Amino acid sequence: MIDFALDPELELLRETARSFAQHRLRPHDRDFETARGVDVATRDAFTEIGLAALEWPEALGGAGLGALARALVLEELGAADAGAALTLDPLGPAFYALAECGEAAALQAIAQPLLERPGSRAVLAWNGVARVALRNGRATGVLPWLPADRVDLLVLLDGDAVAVIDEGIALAPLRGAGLRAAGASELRLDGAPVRAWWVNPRGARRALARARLYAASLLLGVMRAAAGFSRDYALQRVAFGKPIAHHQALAFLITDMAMAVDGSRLLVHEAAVRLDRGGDAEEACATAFLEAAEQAMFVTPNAVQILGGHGFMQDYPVEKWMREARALGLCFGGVDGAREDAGRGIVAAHAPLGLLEAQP
Amino acid sequence: MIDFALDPELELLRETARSFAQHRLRPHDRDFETARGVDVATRDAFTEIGLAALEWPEALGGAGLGALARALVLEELGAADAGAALTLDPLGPAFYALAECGEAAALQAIAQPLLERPGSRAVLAWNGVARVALRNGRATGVLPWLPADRVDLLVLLDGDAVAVIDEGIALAPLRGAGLRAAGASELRLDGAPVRAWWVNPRGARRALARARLYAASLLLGVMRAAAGFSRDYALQRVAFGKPIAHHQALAFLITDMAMAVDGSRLLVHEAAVRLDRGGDAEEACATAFLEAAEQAMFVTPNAVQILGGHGFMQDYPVEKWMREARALGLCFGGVDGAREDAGRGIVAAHAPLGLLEAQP
Amino acid sequence: MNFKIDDELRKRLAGIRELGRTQIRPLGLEADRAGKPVDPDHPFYALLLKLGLGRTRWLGGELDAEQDATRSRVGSPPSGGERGHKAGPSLTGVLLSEELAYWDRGVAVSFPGPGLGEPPVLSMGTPEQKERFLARFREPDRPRWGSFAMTEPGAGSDVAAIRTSCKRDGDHWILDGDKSFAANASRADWIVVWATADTSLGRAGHRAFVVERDTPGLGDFKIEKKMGLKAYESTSFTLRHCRVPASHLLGGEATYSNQDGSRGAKRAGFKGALQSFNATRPMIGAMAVGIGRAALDEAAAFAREHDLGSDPRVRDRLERTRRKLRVARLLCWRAAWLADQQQPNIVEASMAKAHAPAAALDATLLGMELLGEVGARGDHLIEKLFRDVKAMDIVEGTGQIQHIVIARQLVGLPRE
Amino acid sequence: MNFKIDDELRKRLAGIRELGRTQIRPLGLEADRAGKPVDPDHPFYALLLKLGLGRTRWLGGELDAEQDATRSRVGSPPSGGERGHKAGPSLTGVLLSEELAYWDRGVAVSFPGPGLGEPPVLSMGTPEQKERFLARFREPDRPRWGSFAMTEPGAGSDVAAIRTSCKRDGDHWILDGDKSFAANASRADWIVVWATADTSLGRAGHRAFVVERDTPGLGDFKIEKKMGLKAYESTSFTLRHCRVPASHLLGGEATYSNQDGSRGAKRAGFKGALQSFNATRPMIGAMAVGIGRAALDEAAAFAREHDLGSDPRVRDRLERTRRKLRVARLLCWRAAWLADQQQPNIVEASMAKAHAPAAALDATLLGMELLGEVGARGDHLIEKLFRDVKAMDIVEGTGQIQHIVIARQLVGLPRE
Repeated sequence: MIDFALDPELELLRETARSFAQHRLRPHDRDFETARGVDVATRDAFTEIGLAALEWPEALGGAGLGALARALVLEELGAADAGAALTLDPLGPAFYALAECGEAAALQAIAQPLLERPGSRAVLAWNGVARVALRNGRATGVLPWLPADRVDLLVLLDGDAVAVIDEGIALAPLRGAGLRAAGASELRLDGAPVRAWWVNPRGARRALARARLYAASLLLGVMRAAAGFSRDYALQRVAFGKPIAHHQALAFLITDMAMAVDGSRLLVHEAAVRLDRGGDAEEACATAFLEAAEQAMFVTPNAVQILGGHGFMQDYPVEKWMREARALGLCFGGVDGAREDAGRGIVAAHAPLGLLEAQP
Repeated sequence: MIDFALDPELELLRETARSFAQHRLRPHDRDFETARGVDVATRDAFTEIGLAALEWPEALGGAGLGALARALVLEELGAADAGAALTLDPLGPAFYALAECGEAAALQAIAQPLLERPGSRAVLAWNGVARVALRNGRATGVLPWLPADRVDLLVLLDGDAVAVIDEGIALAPLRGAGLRAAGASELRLDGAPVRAWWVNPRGARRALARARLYAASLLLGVMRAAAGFSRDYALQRVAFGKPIAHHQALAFLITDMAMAVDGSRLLVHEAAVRLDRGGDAEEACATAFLEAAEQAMFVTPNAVQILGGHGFMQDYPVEKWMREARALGLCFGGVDGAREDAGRGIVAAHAPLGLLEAQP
Repeated sequence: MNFKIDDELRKRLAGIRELGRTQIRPLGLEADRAGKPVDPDHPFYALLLKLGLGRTRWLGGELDAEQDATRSRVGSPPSGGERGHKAGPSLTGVLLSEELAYWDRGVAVSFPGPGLGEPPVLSMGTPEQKERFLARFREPDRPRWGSFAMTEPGAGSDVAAIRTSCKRDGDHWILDGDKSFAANASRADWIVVWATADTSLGRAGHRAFVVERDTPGLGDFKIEKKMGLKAYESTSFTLRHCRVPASHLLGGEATYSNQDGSRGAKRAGFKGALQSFNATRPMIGAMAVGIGRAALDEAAAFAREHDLGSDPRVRDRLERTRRKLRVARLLCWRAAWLADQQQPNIVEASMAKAHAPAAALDATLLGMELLGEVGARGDHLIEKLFRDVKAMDIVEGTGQIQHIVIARQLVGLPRE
Repeated sequence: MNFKIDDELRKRLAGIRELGRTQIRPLGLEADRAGKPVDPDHPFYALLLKLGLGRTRWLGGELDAEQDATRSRVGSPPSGGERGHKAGPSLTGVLLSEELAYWDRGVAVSFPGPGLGEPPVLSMGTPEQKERFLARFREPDRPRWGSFAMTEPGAGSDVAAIRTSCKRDGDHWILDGDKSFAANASRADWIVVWATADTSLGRAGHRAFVVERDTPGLGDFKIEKKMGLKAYESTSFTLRHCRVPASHLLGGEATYSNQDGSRGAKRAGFKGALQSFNATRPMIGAMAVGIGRAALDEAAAFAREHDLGSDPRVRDRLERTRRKLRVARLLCWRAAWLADQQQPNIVEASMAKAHAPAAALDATLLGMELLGEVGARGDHLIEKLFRDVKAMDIVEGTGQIQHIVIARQLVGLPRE
């Protein structure tokens, strides 16, 4: 029956991730941003507590956890430093494309080495608009931005297929609008050999769905942090004789921000539960991403607003969160791609929201 | 130079219209709604003060006023009873189609008789989706709704042409969602003879623009009334020890409603000034309609909200305004039609908002 | 974490669905066209009795009133309640409410039964009072209604401001005042009437009475003309020197003056009402979701019939509407689930109530936009839903009031 | 009613446009990339002087200060001003501000001149003070700046809460405190510093001083790291036992203690600041419009280059953005026009200020959406505008504060 409680092991995982995020990431977010990366000790700690191989199959030595677990962890990481979260996760959402489309052996052969080489990065790139052309086993094209300064493995995803490239990848560094802790590069391929190529529309769509949920979970964390930080600030900051949070204008804004976070989280969790049950979750994941991306663009600029002049300054984290949120919302085809996938069947559907008694 | 002042004659006109609307229409709005029409004395008064022939050419005995004058008058009428405004205006926006596409003689022959027969109605119907087929001088089809219980002259407008029909018009009465004071009918044509047909894309587009501005001006009046009435109510109604308007939650809502009204009015006036100067105003009129229709759907439901339970009751006018606003927003292709026309050239435009120094 | 509905509840929902399709919605449309409530003698109400509806949740005897009060007022709750297997009473109420409102929220409110009058009788009433007022609803001989009257013409959300007075006079109380917006009042066997013994005491002065139908001085019933939801009667009435037996004061005088004087009285007098809110707000939210879902289904059907599926404008707006309704539904479920877990849900219940009606209004506005001129005819279901839905943002505290409730919790917003 | 711009102003706008294209925007992008303000020695500033910019509006002598204070601070106003023929000073300011911000709002703020320090000197200063502090800006030998420091690290919109203290000490005042977010402060000849003689008096205790660059105790200049608008310096500084000649108290002590004691002082002390607001808020609004318009133009250009014109999703959002910006522009014009007519414009000025930054933010958000991953590179103008624009909703009162200002007028919202 409908149940909003987390299993104890997931509660524990969330606590672990929260503690790591708040103690190891959050205090150093500006350092990571400047350094465009995370120090080795932090990376080791991340791997140590098992977050690097969270969804990696148990059979291959991973934790074998599912989408809900990942969503919970990513929310915590995103609430501290979404850029660091990306760079800490060796496979990131590239794992989904490999897992959904590659054979088990391929997964082991291609992905596992990265787990064993600390600091490696597999990067998933959405190639829906065919920026990279694949011909005769060679890849040529330019990806305008990837949140990485190092790409050991490039996984290209489009609506039908997955291509894997691990040679001939040229990166040119960019400043990056957000997520700088993960790095920022333009990626260029000039006839790079394609190591593997799987045509699997169903798998590709599912990989995209999972990647969107990945981004949505990070967005959720970012906006939660922004909403919470600005609320706390508003409770401490006094103007006109009382905490600014006690001026209704701000109190209601803070309320709306909290509602935006909660609503986004419910959609993320619902999509994750669907994924974990193996059901059709593409629409749900696209919907969750869309909501998170839109609400993050409501929440994070308003967090800046609540901090006033301070919000505009790099002494406080909110301007960074606003930039991270904007960058995350542009990933994997952005909101328009998600809108397309979320709304595709809606006119044909007999009951778009779902019949209650047929609730899966 | 930029100047927001009205010429004294327009000020006077507005005052006249306001006085008529508030004294002759507003107190009887529920009677008009029930009767699906306006009494003869009110109609005579309307004609008497010259509002029935406001834009009718001076050469033909009208006031020969322009779009701004009409917008000012319609705002006042809409603020009292938009349905009555429609039924009182013998030509309504049908005039625009005749004036833009018909020759002067046709205007005189076709439209003038209506001005002389009190109670006549010319109705403009948007036929952009070809609900009525025109073939061999005959018109066949069904218009699902017109805000009229009587149609002496039907003017059909599409993107290219105007057709005039004054025979063979069959009406079936409807309840109508709003604007019931004007009546509500389904109109059926079964091979009705087309009295006149002009192909004139430029004129047709301009007629549509003027019709949209007509509807936008009424919408503006409706939402102004709803915003003002609910504000006054909120100042009188006491809860938790003070006027409910002094609770910030409502004070800010009232503020946003006032801003919605003002913003819509500025666009209406700007479009009207453009029209009166003979310039290209199709985009401006579509934009003004779109803004008015959207903002009216923000303002009027919130007026109901501010009145609480009373807002939901027919003892107060706000539920009626909410229905009128919704119905007006559906006219002449509705918001999607307006969106299409407003946005058509926007990607091609070098500077969509307009260069300041090139401000026309 | 799980979002599955158990089989038993599934069956009940399917039952409502069938009833909704064949009876509830047609009745709602008929009432809307006629502009008046469904007649109390309508055979539909007798049918409901046959189906086991229209009854009290009170099981008789000395069952714990607290537990009773949190149970759904629609149908009877499942007997079990282990976590993870069966929906608790609040969740059940939320799910059934959405489905009923999907078919017609007005008709749903008109269902026979003790209605909103039941929670205060359950939570505050003495055993004798429960017996006297609720027993007849256990196996009702015919459709019977109870009613609840707090709101007055001059007061809305500010329940503390009620002015209907009550004065003790021997073994009676004398009630004087005007009430409005009371559902099913003119057809009810009795009405729970809130009055004040002393306006200067605010809520501490409040008393709740069960006023029976034929009490002299109770009268001037007037069915109010509403914008929508015409299938049930919203009724105003007056109490003019209305003598109510002292035994009809809910809970007896002791309920209002126990513990530490006025504060104790205040809490007691309102406990019943407030207690039910945390279960009621998600239920109202769910009704809004139901209305919004009906509008969404109709809008999608219209788009399908008119081949609008290739227009991204149409798809995108339908998608957004569905998304907001889905958030609303999940907010309602979460709030109800928390209530069933006996966990605080003030914030969550208010979020559900703040969000759902707005999402539902948007669904009807979109529906009207898609219909275009067809919507302006006044004979399409969406047009009716457009007129029905706004009430959901008004009853049980407007969206603005929910914001205040949430802000008090989130940032300790002081009372003004 | 008329929305035409006169020829003289048209020419000035075209001049800014050319300067903007060739100088202002490239400089803004360069400063953004470098992450530091344009150097005060940059030849661009000397060029501005040659163009007649960077000067005071003070014409010397005894011109009416009130009139001076309402005049635009950008360039010199037109000499005429008959209704219907030439734009008044506020409208002129609004139009020039939009155009400057279109090219780069950060660079515009960095323009030499007395800046925000000028209005208080004009409106409150004695003839001697105007001569001393403004004369050098009449025909400046080199780019010179004035600055204005009200905000403190612990206070934002609540200007009454400033804590920088001033104590009379013979023919000097001793200032102590911290200031932040002061534009151009480290390069300024002097800074108008607001301090309080007695915090318990609130605004009545405030005093405005002109503190010259080399005054001992003035120091710790720190250029703040901002999210955007990097071309001008936002600077914090400290005053440590900073001795300021009594003759630098703006208007002299009499200004603060005339009429009926504290109330008179309060009015006088703040008249300068508040007076300028009704002209300033529409100007800030116009700057937001300028930023939004730049984002809109870039977004449309990107859509054009990438052939997105056939996508109604793109068109519709561009249309909506343009519509909201158009409303914003008209709101700014109306408020400025009213100021020029010497008509009350509190509501209108606040509406302009409340609406424009939100519309402009939306324009940048949309722009980023259209760019997609290209926007995430961090090297596109729209991405910079996205970081620049938020400041416009913060300076001169946030949108929330504007709502309070409007609500006070519309419904008499009481001060809390």
